[in-house]
Amino acid sequence: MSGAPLLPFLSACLRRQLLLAFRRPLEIANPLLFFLLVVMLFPLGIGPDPRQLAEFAPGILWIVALLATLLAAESLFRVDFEDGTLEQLLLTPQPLYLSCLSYVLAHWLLTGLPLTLVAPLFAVMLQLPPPALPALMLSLLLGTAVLSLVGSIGAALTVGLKRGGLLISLLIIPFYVPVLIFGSGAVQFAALGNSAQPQLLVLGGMLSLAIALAPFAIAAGLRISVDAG
Amino acid sequence: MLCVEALVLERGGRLLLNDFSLRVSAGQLVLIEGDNGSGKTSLLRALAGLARYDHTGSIRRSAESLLYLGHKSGLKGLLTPRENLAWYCQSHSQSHGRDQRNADIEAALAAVDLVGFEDVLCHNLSAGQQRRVNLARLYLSPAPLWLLDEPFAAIDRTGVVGLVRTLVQQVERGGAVVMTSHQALQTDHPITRIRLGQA
Amino acid sequence: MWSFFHKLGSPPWLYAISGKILQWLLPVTLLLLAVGAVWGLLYAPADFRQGNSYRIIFVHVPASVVALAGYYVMATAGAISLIWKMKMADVAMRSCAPIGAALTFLALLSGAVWGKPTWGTWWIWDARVTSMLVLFFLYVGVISLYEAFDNEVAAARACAVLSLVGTVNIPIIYKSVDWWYSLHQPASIKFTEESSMHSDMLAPLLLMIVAFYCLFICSLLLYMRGEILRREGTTHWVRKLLLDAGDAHAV
Amino acid sequence: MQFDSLAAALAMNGHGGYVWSVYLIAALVVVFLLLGPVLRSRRIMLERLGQLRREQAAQNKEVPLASGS
Repeated sequence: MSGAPLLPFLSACLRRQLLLAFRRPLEIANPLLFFLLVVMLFPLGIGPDPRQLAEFAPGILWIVALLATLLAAESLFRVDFEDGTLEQLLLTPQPLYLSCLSYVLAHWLLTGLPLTLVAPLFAVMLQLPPPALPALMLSLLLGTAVLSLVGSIGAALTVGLKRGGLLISLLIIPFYVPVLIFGSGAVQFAALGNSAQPQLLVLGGMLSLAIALAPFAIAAGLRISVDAG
Repeated sequence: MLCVEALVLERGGRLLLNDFSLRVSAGQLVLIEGDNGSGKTSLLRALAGLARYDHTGSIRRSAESLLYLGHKSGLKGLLTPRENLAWYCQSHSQSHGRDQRNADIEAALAAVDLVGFEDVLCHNLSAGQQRRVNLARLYLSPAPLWLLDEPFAAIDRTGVVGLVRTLVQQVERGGAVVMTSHQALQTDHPITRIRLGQA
Repeated sequence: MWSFFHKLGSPPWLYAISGKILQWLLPVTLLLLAVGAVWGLLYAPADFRQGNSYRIIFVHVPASVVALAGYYVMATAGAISLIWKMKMADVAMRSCAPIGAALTFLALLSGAVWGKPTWGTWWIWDARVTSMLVLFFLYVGVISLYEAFDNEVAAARACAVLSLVGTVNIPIIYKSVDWWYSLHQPASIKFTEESSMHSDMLAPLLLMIVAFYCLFICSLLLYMRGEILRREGTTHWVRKLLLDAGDAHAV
Repeated sequence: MQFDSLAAALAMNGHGGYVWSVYLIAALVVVFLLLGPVLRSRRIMLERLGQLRREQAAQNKEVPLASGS
């Protein structure tokens, strides 16, 4: 018996994930609302002074995007684990690498991409200098994809645990450090009028590495979680 | 088709099976019996390859693909029966065209008496109907080996009769079925019974 | 070679051989630690810029180095456990985590105390200290993940996957933290300037690094022995061992 | 020896408090790393030994009963 051609399987998997997401449209808005809420907290916490906000804006935007992705990743496999579709997925003759990749891709399309698209709005609210906007969007575009891939590893490892909640943050945030450094670094460079190309290239490198390796770790994590559950 | 040797199965520090052996060949209908907690579900999960950590010994399957129905439905509540089954077909490598697939799904849903419910979201269906959507996989699966955990749960008498006929057909065309059930299995086909007791 | 590997997987053999190794490694470790500490504290020359406070280096650097190496030991054990399903590799991995966390903690604390006389503050976001903090969380993550699983085999597998992800990530984390630090704070005084270190300072430092490696091995073996006893508690050889020991104790 | 007296070695030109406290903490960590696992093994051994003793006692009690019946 031969496996189905890989590309149609990937697209079928992706379409299914997106269809499921669009049956609950409000949940798609959750990460964005979270993003907006936390962005609102910063001026309240550190004062409305535009210069100060402008200085902190790259860091704030990146940290909030990071937390929003992490929170969304936490529940990535939860429903599938509970209703048994995950164990059925493990039994299909398809390469698990592709299934995992499609899960992450769907997750990114529903969180990272919208975040990237609305980020300029929040950047203006935080007084980020306009020349930094392209760097902000590009760094988020690349960076949130890495965050989704790495976050999914944590989600896969903790999906079967009853007390998963905070654990995934503990496991995953250390791995987010390089993305945060180069992501916010790119925006800071651009805000000072320099080229952010080196940082974006590094982020691109991280993304390539993550695409190549993370799905294997996710697949291994899912097998372990289904086994223990 | 399935060869188990010297299987030692533990769950939560309790020994369920000790030195268990089983050989299932084509055309065999195997019924695993035992009290609650005797390890039927754990055994089936181990046979399916879903649980690998709580057993030692060898489990070999010659069949590449298998069909496993467990306690969890494996259905997405937010998808319709038709969509759920289409995904099942797509992920299990049927490469014939879309029309053929749709026709197959229609036939499978008709076989489990769900005509008219094809496009209702699964979480709006009753437990018994969801169970039947799940069982519709039996009519779509090309897998030679079926591992069924309590397939008759939440199914009425007439449904059970139809199901048993399907199982016998599967066995007669050269497949094999390993299943657990609390209900008696009424068929003329010879059944291999395996009783799990206290190890 | 293969038979050696096979032996490594056998709990009674490992238990016996680790006992023999510890018999001489433990005194050697303690001696090295004592000599290194006295040398570093009293005999190494004072640094011309930092004065005597630099003597913290003889604790801080060895602890950091071995804590980092410990993570790789843990990940290697994890990889062996994933590939060959060797139970003793699980035991080793499980035992590495608390040791590594303790050493990372020591490195962090000594870094903080060092910061006070050097920069006038208890905490400075120096590249090395920041990386150590991340490493500490990596260890804590492995320990908490292990504790969160009920099934011990699954716990070991999950931790092995996590520590392998960590091994890929650690160099990236270290490099990016270095880059970040050089960007924000052109270092006026670095903790360590290995190239310019006087050999009178380098010798005790190297001695302490060796001592900390020995300490790591000793502690690892001791932890593993306890873990082996716990897991193999019902087997014949442990019964015999315990009853013999118990009888000897009673007499 | 870099220091003239014990007092000078303890003071280390004002840095003594920091240096000695770090070495003290290091000593505590070393003790924790070596004594911790030993105490843990000891506890495990004693628990298991107690269990074994109880099993033996139970067996010894059973034997005369079995022969008497």
